[in-house]
Amino acid sequence: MSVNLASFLYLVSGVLFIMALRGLSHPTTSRQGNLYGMIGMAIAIITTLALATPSFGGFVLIVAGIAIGGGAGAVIAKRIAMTAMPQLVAAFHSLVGLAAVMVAAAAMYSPESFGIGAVGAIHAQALVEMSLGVAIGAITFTGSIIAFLKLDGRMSGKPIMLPMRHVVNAAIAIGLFVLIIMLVTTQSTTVFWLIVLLSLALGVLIIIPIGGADMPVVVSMLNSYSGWAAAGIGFTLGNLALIITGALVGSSGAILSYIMCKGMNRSFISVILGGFGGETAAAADDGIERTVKQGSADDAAYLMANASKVIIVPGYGMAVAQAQHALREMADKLKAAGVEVKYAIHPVAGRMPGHMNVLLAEANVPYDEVFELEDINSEFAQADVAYVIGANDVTNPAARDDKSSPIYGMPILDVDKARTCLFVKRSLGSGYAGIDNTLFYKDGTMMLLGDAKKMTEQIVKALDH
Amino acid sequence: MSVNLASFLYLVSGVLFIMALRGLSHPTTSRQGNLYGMIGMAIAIITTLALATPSFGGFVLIVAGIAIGGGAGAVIAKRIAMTAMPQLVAAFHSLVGLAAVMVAAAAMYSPESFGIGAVGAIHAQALVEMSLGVAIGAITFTGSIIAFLKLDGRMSGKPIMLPMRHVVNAAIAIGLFVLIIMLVTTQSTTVFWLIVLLSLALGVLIIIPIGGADMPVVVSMLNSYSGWAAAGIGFTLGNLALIITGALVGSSGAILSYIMCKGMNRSFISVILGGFGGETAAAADDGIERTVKQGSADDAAYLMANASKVIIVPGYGMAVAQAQHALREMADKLKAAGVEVKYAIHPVAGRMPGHMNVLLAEANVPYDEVFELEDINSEFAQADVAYVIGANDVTNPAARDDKSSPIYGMPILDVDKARTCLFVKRSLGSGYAGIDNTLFYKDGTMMLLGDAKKMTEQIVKALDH
Amino acid sequence: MEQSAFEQALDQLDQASAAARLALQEAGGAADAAGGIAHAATGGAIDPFVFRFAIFVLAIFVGYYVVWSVTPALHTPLMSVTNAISSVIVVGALLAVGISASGLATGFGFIALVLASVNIFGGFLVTQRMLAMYKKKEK
Amino acid sequence: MEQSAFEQALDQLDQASAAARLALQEAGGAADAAGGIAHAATGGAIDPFVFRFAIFVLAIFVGYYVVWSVTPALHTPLMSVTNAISSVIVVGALLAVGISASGLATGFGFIALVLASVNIFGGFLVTQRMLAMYKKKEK
Ligand SMILES: NC(=O)c1ccc[n+]([C@@H]2O[C@H](COP(=O)([O-])OP(=O)(O)OC[C@H]3O[C@@H](n4cnc5c(N)ncnc54)[C@H](OP(=O)(O)O)[C@@H]3O)[C@@H](O)[C@H]2O)c1
Ligand SMILES: NC(=O)c1ccc[n+]([C@@H]2O[C@H](COP(=O)([O-])OP(=O)(O)OC[C@H]3O[C@@H](n4cnc5c(N)ncnc54)[C@H](OP(=O)(O)O)[C@@H]3O)[C@@H](O)[C@H]2O)c1
Repeated sequence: MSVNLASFLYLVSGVLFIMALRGLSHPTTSRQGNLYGMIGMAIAIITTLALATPSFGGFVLIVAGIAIGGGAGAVIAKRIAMTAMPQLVAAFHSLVGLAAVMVAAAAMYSPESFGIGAVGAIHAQALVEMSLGVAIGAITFTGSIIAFLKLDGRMSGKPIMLPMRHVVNAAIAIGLFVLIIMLVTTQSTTVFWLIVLLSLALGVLIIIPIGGADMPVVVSMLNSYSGWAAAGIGFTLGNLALIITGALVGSSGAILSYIMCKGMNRSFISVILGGFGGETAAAADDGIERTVKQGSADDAAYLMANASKVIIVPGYGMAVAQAQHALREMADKLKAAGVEVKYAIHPVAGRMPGHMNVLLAEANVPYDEVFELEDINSEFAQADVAYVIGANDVTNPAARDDKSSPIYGMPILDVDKARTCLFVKRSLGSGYAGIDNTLFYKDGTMMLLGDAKKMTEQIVKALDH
Repeated sequence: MSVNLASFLYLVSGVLFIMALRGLSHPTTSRQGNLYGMIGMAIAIITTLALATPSFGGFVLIVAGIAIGGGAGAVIAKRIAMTAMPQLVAAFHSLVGLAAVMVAAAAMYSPESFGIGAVGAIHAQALVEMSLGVAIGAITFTGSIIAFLKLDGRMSGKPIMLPMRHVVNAAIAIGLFVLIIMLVTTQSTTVFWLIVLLSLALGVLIIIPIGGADMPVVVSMLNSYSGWAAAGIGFTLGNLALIITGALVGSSGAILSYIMCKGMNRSFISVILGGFGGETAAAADDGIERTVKQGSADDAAYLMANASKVIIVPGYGMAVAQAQHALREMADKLKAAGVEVKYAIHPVAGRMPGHMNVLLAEANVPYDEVFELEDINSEFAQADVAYVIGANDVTNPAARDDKSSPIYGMPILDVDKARTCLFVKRSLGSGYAGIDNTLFYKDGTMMLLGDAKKMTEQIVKALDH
Repeated sequence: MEQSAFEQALDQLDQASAAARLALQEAGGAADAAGGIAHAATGGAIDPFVFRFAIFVLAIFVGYYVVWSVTPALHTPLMSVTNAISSVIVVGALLAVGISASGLATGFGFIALVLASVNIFGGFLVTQRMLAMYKKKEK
Repeated sequence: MEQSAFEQALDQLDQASAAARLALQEAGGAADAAGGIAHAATGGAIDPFVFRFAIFVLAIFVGYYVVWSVTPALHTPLMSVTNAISSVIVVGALLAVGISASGLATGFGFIALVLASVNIFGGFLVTQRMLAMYKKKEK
């Protein structure tokens, strides 16, 4: 295959990746989009094989590698619970990071295959690009592993604040810089591996001080990094598909981080500096006696069955309790009884962008019953019941009214405008942001204390009577 | 200057052009955007001069050329009336088309300056690219001149349907194809000029059968063509700024044509085939006796002064009558009297996308009082008066209700939902689409027959009493 | 004149070496050529046309998105500003006027330069004039 | 081995001719060199890095627009699909496994290939699974 044709095909696969993301602008086109992505990947792989045709042995190795990895990937994709998506994405990121390191290592030991010189005489530009790629890749690898462990609950979400961590990190960064220069001059593989080691350590060090709840932003940020790393390696290989994909992934991660930070009303810097939101705090005990109206599943069933419009507001607690199927059952019962039911999703409800949407979709909730904040917020005033299930911060009126609150300015769902507001959660404790929610003590609020799934199931039963 | 630096600078100017269009996403950023565009153009010019430094004589010529052209351009830009924008854009397009032809001719006679070979031995690829560029450029030139003449009223808007025109056009197209092949083989300048001549003729022939009112779509289409022509010449010159700009302009023209065709609910093909909408038709005379409630300026003033909400719907007639200043005065008076006033703009009101917005802006109407169809259509139900000034088709309920109507499916402004609907126009005649408007005969409608400007001025006077 | 003869000679040398290299690669066995091919894969030998085409395709995507994001209220300025920027074809006119040897070519270039200049100044200034009219409500 | 010696010689020839050409251009007067420079302006001598950079920049614009146009309801699939496509780094792994001479490099390449494959299949399939769940209300 001529290099011109190959470059053209790499461009085609880059364009197909663009079409893949473009498809996600609407659920109906999204499946088609995913298909474009797969075709793009197939074209990139086949083009590479046609351009640099491997020997028979190499070919066998390649098929074996794809079979092993592909098989494992397919099994994981099939088995994974939808509630574990945040962890899964983090785990997958770590693989991309390690793959980038390995590709760079291969290039270090066999530069001829990549056309970047010969052993001991690799082009300086390529070495710089490569070491940037390897450093970012290694940081992505260990950083994503920490994020995975924290999201999966295998490691405490508490921020681990080492003494002098900023100094240590700065020292490592300077060390990396020096090592990269040394690599260019000495071409030594030892220096290469030192860069890898230091970067791996840096990945751990910059992520452990960040609280578990901030991990989604971290995952997105690492995603963005991995895109830029891929683009860097794309420059080295002169591969258009990699350059385009790197830019796409880099933009995507950056934009999602931005959306999350804006949705939480926090600055990206403050997230990265860490120390925020380890464990959820207990209810604020400010000495003022406050009364809470508590209700039972029967009360809730009665209220909703007699309502004409119910808006459901799911949050992180719904994901934890896996209450989406019960919720959908409840909504079906209500709809059968003639109640209008809609779902309202806050941009940062849950722990990942789009978290709630995916869970509701899993429970077969049609996406045209699910509305975004801007589209539904004005409807709470006409709703009889707002059924808030496992959500907390995204309803906290402090964001609207209390200028001293850390979440002041964050847009919220106006559930307090509904005639009655039902809160399903296990306690009066706070959510991710660790601040008290005054809504619990409001007149129109009824607390339904208990696990989201169990409580919803009880309501379903009560609706049958 | 090194070619790498030059290419980089051309990229910078391409990016600045992107930023220029990006700025137009909002009025507040638009001025900044226009500035980016100017800087981009300056960079492209300076880079070219630094890359291929002209002799002193050449330099003098260049300064003279820019001074002559620039001076003329500046004067035109300053003097032109805002209502003449459609014509101006058409005229400017014709200049771009001719410039493309001239650049191609220069390349034909001095290929060395462009690095595409020597006289009599120009690279085949360059010749093909060039002849495509020159053909499209020439078509753009004469086509835009016809569009200009029709829009400016110097030529009748009536479609000129020559016999056998499709056959003639097809013959010319085939002739062009043959000539391009001949050009590549013979390198003859005679053939080159034959291509130019035939293309000039084709430009005239494909535009004259299209009715005057369809000219906006034609202008946009020619804009798109000129973009693709520029990109073609960009490939020949290997100039990134030209390639990027060509793609931008090409997309822009195509999207605007699409928006217009969709807004008119017509297919692009039917527009191009022509024969539609020469002169506006008279009121349909279907034998049914219909009553019309006619009113005076005083009636209108009384109604609006006592309204709590008035929505103004401007259309092509407002532009013809230059009534925008009087209109704004009327709105000021109403606002001073405590009436809520808003403007509703249909996507294809007037004869050019954004036509009404520019005229209202000229009359100092703040852009946050001007709303698009989707944003305001639901408000007509709460409005006391819809003041329809020189608009017709964009309010015609036939588009909503009458499946047999040619405009069926086109979105319309629901002025009939307002308590009273005032129609300012000179007669009961139809608008651009040539179809009768049943709204004129509806109960809640009052016709204010007369010139839009004069009528509005009378209302202003009446409001003073 | 001597210089240009020298240049021609160099050109021929270039071509000869390229041809020889090509022949060499085609003669070599698959395994031997692999390095060369991979090298080529890294861009050494890619026709700039491919890159330009990639740039063109991506610019169309950018154009598509950037134009759709233009607010309808500014569609008229959009038409005039695209008109202005399409006059970047002036770079071709500058080459013709500035460095062409042929008088005819200089003449054509000059016409193109004048026309493009009308558009550049006219287009940007009329856009500026229009945009200056879009005002927010005074508070 | 002979072939590679030949190749080296050709390389040197290339370099020599390029250097000579450069010297010539710098020595020549502005007017004489103009033709050569203009030719260069048409792309003959542009470093592919410039083109790649242009592609990179435009792709960032495309990425920016295309990601903002993703509906928030599909942000989770967006994360998994970007993950999948970023595994296009597999092309590097394929070069290492397929045509590298060094055993170590083949080994590293193999690891990268397996990891990237997990991501490719895992990423696209889990996205497919998720997207299949998004349904419209039945009428
Ligand atoms: N979506 C994103 O992309 C993203 C990213 C980063 C950060 N965040 C942050 O995450 C928060 C999301 O807000 P949110 O309202 O969804 O969640 P939240 O404010 O964290 O509140 C979740 C609530 O669910 C309850 N809960 C936990 N497990 C439960 C169970 N098994 N049954 C019933 N209730 C349970 C908890 O109360 P109890 O303990 O009393 O049960 C908790 O108050 C925001 O502060 C946002 O800024 C989101
Ligand atoms: N905007 C675009 O981009 C674009 C492009 C192509 C086509 N179009 C088409 O243009 C039409 C635009 O709709 P429109 O409602 O704005 O205009 P319209 O339907 O063409 O109606 C304009 C009306 O203005 C009246 N008029 C003309 N001169 C007047 C004057 N001096 N004083 C008062 N009234 C005057 C005419 O009625 P009298 O003769 O009775 O006075 C006419 O009925 C649509 O059909 C659209 O499809 C628009």
